[in-house]
Amino acid sequence: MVTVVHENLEDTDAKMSARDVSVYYGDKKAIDEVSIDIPTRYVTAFIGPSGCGKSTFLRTLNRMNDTIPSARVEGDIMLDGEDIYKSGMDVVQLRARVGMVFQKPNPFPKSIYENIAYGPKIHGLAEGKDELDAVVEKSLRRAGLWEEVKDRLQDSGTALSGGQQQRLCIARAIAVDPEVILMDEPCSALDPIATAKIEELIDELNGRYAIVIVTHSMQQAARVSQRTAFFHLGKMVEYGRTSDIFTNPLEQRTQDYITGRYG
Amino acid sequence: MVTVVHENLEDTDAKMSARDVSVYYGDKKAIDEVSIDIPTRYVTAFIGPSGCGKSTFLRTLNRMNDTIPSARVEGDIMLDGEDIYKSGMDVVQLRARVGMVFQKPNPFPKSIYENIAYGPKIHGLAEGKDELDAVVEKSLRRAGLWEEVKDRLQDSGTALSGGQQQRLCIARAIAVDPEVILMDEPCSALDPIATAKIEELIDELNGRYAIVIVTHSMQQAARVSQRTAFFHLGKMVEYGRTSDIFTNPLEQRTQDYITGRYG
Amino acid sequence: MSEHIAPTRTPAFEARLKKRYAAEKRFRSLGLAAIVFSVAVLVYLLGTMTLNGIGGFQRAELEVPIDFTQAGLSADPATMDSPQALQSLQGQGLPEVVQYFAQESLGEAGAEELGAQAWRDVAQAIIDDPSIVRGQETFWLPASADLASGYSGEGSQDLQALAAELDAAGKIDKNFDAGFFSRADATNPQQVGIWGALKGSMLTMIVTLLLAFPIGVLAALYLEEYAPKNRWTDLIELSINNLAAVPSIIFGLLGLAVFLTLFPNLRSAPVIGGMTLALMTMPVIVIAGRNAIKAVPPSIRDGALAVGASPVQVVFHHVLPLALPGILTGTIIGMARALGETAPLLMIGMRAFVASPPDGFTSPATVLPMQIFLWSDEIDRGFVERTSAAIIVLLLFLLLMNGLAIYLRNKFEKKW
Amino acid sequence: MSLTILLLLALGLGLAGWLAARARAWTFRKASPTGRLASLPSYHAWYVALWIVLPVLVFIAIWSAVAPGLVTQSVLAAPAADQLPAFGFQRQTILNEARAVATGAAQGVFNPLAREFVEPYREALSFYNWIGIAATLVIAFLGGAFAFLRLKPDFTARTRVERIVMAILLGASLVAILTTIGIFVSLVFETLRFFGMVNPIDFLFGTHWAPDPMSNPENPDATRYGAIPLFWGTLFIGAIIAMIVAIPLGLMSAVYLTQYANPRLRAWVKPTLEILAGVPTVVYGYFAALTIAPAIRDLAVDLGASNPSSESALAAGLVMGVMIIPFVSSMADDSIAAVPQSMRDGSLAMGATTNETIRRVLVPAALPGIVAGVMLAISRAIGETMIVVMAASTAANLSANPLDSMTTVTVQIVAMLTGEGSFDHPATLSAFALGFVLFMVTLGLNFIALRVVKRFREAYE
Amino acid sequence: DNSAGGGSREQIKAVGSSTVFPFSKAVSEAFARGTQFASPIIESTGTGGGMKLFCAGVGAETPDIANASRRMKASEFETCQTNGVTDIIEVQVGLDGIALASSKGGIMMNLTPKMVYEALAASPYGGEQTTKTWADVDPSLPAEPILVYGPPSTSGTRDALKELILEAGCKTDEATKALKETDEDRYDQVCTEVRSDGAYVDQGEQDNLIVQKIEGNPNAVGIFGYSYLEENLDKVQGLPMNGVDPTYENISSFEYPGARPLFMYVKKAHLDAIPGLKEFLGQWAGMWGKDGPLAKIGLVANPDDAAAAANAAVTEYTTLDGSELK
Ligand SMILES: Nc1ncnc2c1ncn2[C@@H]1O[C@H](COP(=O)(O)OP(=O)(O)OP(=O)(O)O)[C@@H](O)[C@H]1O
Ligand SMILES: Nc1ncnc2c1ncn2[C@@H]1O[C@H](COP(=O)(O)OP(=O)(O)OP(=O)(O)O)[C@@H](O)[C@H]1O
Ligand SMILES: [Mg+2]
Ligand SMILES: [Mg+2]
Ligand SMILES: O=P([O-])([O-])[O-]
Repeated sequence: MVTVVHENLEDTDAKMSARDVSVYYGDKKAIDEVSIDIPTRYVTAFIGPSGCGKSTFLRTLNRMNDTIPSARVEGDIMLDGEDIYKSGMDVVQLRARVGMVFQKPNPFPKSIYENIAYGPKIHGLAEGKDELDAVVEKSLRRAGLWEEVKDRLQDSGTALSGGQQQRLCIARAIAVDPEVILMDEPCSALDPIATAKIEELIDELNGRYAIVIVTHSMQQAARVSQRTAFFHLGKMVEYGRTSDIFTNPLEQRTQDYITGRYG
Repeated sequence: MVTVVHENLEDTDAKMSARDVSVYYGDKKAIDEVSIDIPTRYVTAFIGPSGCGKSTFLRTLNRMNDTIPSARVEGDIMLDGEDIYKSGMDVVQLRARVGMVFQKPNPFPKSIYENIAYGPKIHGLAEGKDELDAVVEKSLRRAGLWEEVKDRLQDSGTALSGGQQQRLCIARAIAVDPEVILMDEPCSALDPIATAKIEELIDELNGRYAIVIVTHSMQQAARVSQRTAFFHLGKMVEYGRTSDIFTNPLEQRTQDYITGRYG
Repeated sequence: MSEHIAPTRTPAFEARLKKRYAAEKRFRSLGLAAIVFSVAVLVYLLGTMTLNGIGGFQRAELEVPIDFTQAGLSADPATMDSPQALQSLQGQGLPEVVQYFAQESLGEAGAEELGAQAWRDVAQAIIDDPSIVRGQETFWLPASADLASGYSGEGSQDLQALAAELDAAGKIDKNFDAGFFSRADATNPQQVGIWGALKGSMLTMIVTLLLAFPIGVLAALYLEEYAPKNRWTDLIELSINNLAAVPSIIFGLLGLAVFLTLFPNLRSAPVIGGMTLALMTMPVIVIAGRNAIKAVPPSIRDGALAVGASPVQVVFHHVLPLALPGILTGTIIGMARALGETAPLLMIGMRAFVASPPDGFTSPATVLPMQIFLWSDEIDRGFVERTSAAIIVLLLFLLLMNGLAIYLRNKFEKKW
Repeated sequence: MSLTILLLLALGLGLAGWLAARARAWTFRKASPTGRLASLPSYHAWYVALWIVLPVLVFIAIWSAVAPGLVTQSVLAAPAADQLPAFGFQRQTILNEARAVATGAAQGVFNPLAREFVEPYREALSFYNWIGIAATLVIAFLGGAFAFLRLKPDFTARTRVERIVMAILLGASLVAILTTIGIFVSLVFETLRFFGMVNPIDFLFGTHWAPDPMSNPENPDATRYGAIPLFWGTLFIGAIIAMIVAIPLGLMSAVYLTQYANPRLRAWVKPTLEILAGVPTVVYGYFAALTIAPAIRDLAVDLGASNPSSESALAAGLVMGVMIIPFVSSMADDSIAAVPQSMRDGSLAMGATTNETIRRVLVPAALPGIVAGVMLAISRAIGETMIVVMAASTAANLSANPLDSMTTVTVQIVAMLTGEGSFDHPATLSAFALGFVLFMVTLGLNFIALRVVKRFREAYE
Repeated sequence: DNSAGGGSREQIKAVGSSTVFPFSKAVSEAFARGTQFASPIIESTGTGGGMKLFCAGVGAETPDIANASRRMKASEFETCQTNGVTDIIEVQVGLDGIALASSKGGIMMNLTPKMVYEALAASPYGGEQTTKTWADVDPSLPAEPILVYGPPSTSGTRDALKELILEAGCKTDEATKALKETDEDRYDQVCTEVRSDGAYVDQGEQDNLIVQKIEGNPNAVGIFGYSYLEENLDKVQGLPMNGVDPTYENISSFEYPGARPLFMYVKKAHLDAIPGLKEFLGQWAGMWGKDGPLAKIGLVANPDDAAAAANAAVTEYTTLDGSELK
């Protein structure tokens, strides 16, 4: 294994773990033999220069890569010890368990209520209107959005501000009670104030879900995560406690990156 | 004037100077009363969080804003003391004098040779094939691309790698012998190695042209520029020697930005 | 939280999942069925047209061996070159000669059913090669329309019987009729050809192309590249989009009221048809052109502007060349539509019997789809197959044009 | 003949001006210390060439309208002119014959009198030809000299040439407006005449359509001009039956092609479907009349209908629906493709299956575009002519039974304009009123559809 | 080569009736073949459309000939006069029988105009139309539902149907006949309006389709031009009227009631201006005889007196004075 993994990580139990995962787009190898354990209780940050494969790897974790025809995954990825790429694996169920939030907020062009209720409805998680109302409220509360939108649940989700939209998307992911939440640069399209709100939210969700966040801002990684993985040119270079990676990186490339030598 | 301008800048003579420039998109003010002198011999960097108006301001400097119907410019911008927004100003000539390189490399889908030769041709800068060949070679040499492409000048410009394309675009700008070169995040679409090459190139061009570079990487600004202007929410907050801005900012907002508090 | 079982892992969830997958499967098959059905209809349409039309390229012909040595015709090569050759042969009694040998070969009743103009084929053969009058020659000459339908098992009993009799003797046969591609309209299905209509279509299309293409491309460039956003350009835009959807027959009314009032002596002429169809095709080209122009990335314009190109130079040096394949694709599709158009031409005099191919843009003509429409209304049943044959020809042209458009689209599909 | 000569002359002069101006600009350039001109030499060249060619073209246009009159006049001065018949047409024929011989377009004459005029014609033609050529030369020289004298090193020839180019571009885009006005004008006068004879209320709301082109045009029976059955037939065939075929098939095809089909299948199937829209309507008409209509009739007989019509609305509507499928599918395809990928990703990431994503997210999001597409398809269907002319009947029945025969607006336009009635009869004029209504309806449909599409596009831009 | 803006034309141009169209085509074809003149252009515009073009004026841009399946109307004649088309030669080129027919082996009836009128009128004699079967019309007829495919109101054939059969049937009722004097509009309506409840199916201009229709339905009756009957005798049978079969002889002798004259109107002013126009009229005369080629394709030759008049018209170029037009 080329990756430098810091030694002091054994205390955590892995919610998901990847072993020698490579991802190809056609003939091009975008991820090269990455192995990592995603801990259950912490926020894990993926950092690295543009194009190094952070998003690609993140999307292997709930098989969103399946939607790209040219993409192909090698190696094993386990969720609670179960290989998610095994044949017969149910993608629908997997994605309900491993939620995802994208770089650009992408609420459905429906009402706020419908946005949240969508997941529970298609999965049949709530029976009747009352139960659904309760799920919607709970999710919006958890996403810290309830107070702001409770009077206009029937407004369109796209009428919200960017930061609210992103929180709506997080609430939508929460609504189906996932075990893991993947976030791909959730703040990069937001202004500083909205960014701060999302970071706050991640702090609050921390502990309840396993959270993986891709970010291009090292400061953000430092602020919100407990574990950091540094990717470079499709390889995972270094993985460890966030505090260690930022203060005491073991690899020269990591050091160079976090001090702004490139990227 | 709200901008904090460091005191020790008098030694430089201004190639371009802006006075109380505001830019509107429709009713929205994107640039708010910015005044700045762009020195003849140095590289000036514009930094600031996303959406603060760096690109907008840069594009006022060679009137590329004219192509956006809703954009409107107030205030004066001088090139060698001549107001470039005065009526009767020949925009075509202005743009030949103030060249521009964009964020995404945008070579024409023509041969490498044609890419470079285009400017000299339309401006009538070269007579006959020989002279044109010479101009093409000189420009490619200056852009540090000659050795890599001299054997395939007839290949399409789009067949080059991203970094080469960007250098081709710089060579294209150089070919019409401009006085100022504006660069809008020229490396943000490039990998670290290509980025390093472009930075090297900027270093070499420094002194021959007045160069203005927008960058989102503070490290890059620190590496390549001698002057730095920090923009925030459409205002220019602080302007001074790069070394001063990074080590000794006078404004709290600048301080917060360069230490990664936001953005 | 550890004892909490996620709702997405309950058996109830999994049971529902089964149903959802079944629904997925059904939906998908519905989609496939829609496509299969549409394609099947197309295949059926093309298939029936082809089956009906194949026979239209043939005609029933009668065998007539002629022994010219007995006929005593003189075919001096010099006279045979002159325009009067036909008259000369007629004067020498060629029709009677043909009639005589027809009676010899086919009998009284059979000769009766030799097309009245059959001798012209013989005359043409002599004109082409005067030396044959010194020998014997066997001709296959067109049967009368009635006998031809008798031969295909329709029409009067008598003629069906006669056809059967001649068939038994091997004296009647369906032969490929090359003349179908070189003759013009006629009243006798045995004598018709599509060249007149085809030529009319070509002349009309040339006019359409010459008008619609430049105007369409220039208008598209203006609207996409230069037009300021104001009420005027909105109006232009609305009228173009609307014209693209205005029923074609309305264009016919326009041609009738405007063009034929201005140029009454050009009624039925390809130039008027072409102008009318050009108005119809122009918006199609504008819309396709605008899409193609829009697809040229703005970064290329920026690049050119930034080295000091003027807006006109940007467009003519960069945008237009890059958009051209797209514009051409749109143009071909628009032209294909114009080529198949009938309704507007009904209004401007092209529903006409034109027995000779038009010799210019201003001489009266008809067009291929109109010829199909006219033949479909013919009394004589020999026209049924001929109509389908003409349809095949028209469809071939259209398939060719569509194919070309697809080829262009694929070949120049640019990814910037 | 002389027209081509003049045109060639104009082009030649233009070319000469072009070359001269370019050479001149080069000398400026050689002389200039910077080696830079305000404009490239080729723009100087174009400037001069345009100044030569455009005035000459204007002259030629005027000349070719005036000259024949002058020629005729001088020919009529010939002594034989007394023998010419007074009747203009006949006289013109003789003169034209003479002219044809004089120009060599014809060999001999049909009317002997024409022979007298061949020689005068020859003389007049050559005389006026020379005049035309001389005038062309003078004009070209004047224009060219004017332009040439303006050339200077700092002359902004490019701006001026480009201004002309822009004027041409603007002119091209105005053709569309002119066409629209042309359509409006060519319909509105006859329509008003019709409404002068038949009250618009009776026309628009009457339910009995049986114009009698043979009746006395003076006082038409307005009760026979109720167009509701036509509107109904048009809607029933074009907007109901055709759409019942086209919408589900088109929509499902689009969904399958965009969401399920692999790219290779898509690359084949899409153009294949487009062929359906490319088949000429006269072929569909023939197909409908010969194959589909009898089949439907037979089917109806088998189903026990006592007296089914063979021009059923169903036959025309079905075939029209098939023709419209690619319309709907490509509009739906575009609209679905315009829904950002992030919507689809968002839904799939929630654990939705593909069809749930399509039905609950993509189609609702694309709905405005799809609806607009359907409206455009409807406007196409209700304006369709040949299919209904060939396969629908001319009987105006107000019925909801698809097996009944019905007629449409377009069928009646064709029937009335190619029928038996005299031309100022209200029955004939009603064709224009029908055309006008059709035009306004499609205009309205398009207007709404385009606005919907625009809104919809903006929502994602 | 018409850049000189002069009005002359090489080919003869004829417009008008779709009924005369096939005959006109045949003449044109023979003319082109037999002479050195350019092949005439025959356009099928319908009689009314043809008259409009014809009466627009004299000169190269207007047609020389208008074919008509009815006589020129007084109003059209007036338009012609005001536009300078003063001298018009009227030629009755022959007769078109309209025939009632059913498919071979299908329904066979001996009809009278009265029966047809009663079966098809919208309101027979002003009363309500109640007949459903032929037997309702007349007990001698079969008890089959009435189903008639016929020409649309815009066609000349329909006009003939109204004039020759419906009106004739209608006039058998004295009261209705009297109406003609008192209230002509009412008379027209009662006598010529066709029922629209589905028993009469308006069949568009495509007479071919009518043949196919009745071929497929043994109980259906079709009404179309005699030429279509003649061409399709293997499939359909003519129905006798007043006991007379629709045969060539019976139509030509007017014994079969459904015969109507077909016309051609020629501009006298064009005779000398258009090369070959006179010869073209001669060509017509050579072809419209009893055993002529036009008869073969369904034109019924004029009865002798009319034939003489027609021959005179194309040789002496007598013009129409318009006073007896309606
Ligand atoms: N759909 C695709 N097809 C082919 N190549 C792809 C595709 N998506 C990404 N790539 C390539 O895979 C590599 C990794 O891309 P990825 O998007 O995972 O990088 P990233 O680290 O997320 O970058 P960023 O910070 O810009 O989002 C890049 O080189 C990219 O060009
Ligand atoms: N064409 C436009 N029309 C309207 N608003 C615009 C337009 N272009 C930019 N803006 C707005 O103007 C503001 C400044 O944008 P600008 O692109 O100059 O920012 P920037 O500093 O270059 O950001 P980035 O780092 O993301 O490139 C932003 O709020 C942006 O939304
Ligand atoms: Mg990414
Ligand atoms: Mg920017
Ligand atoms: O075309 P017609 O006037 O004979 O119906």
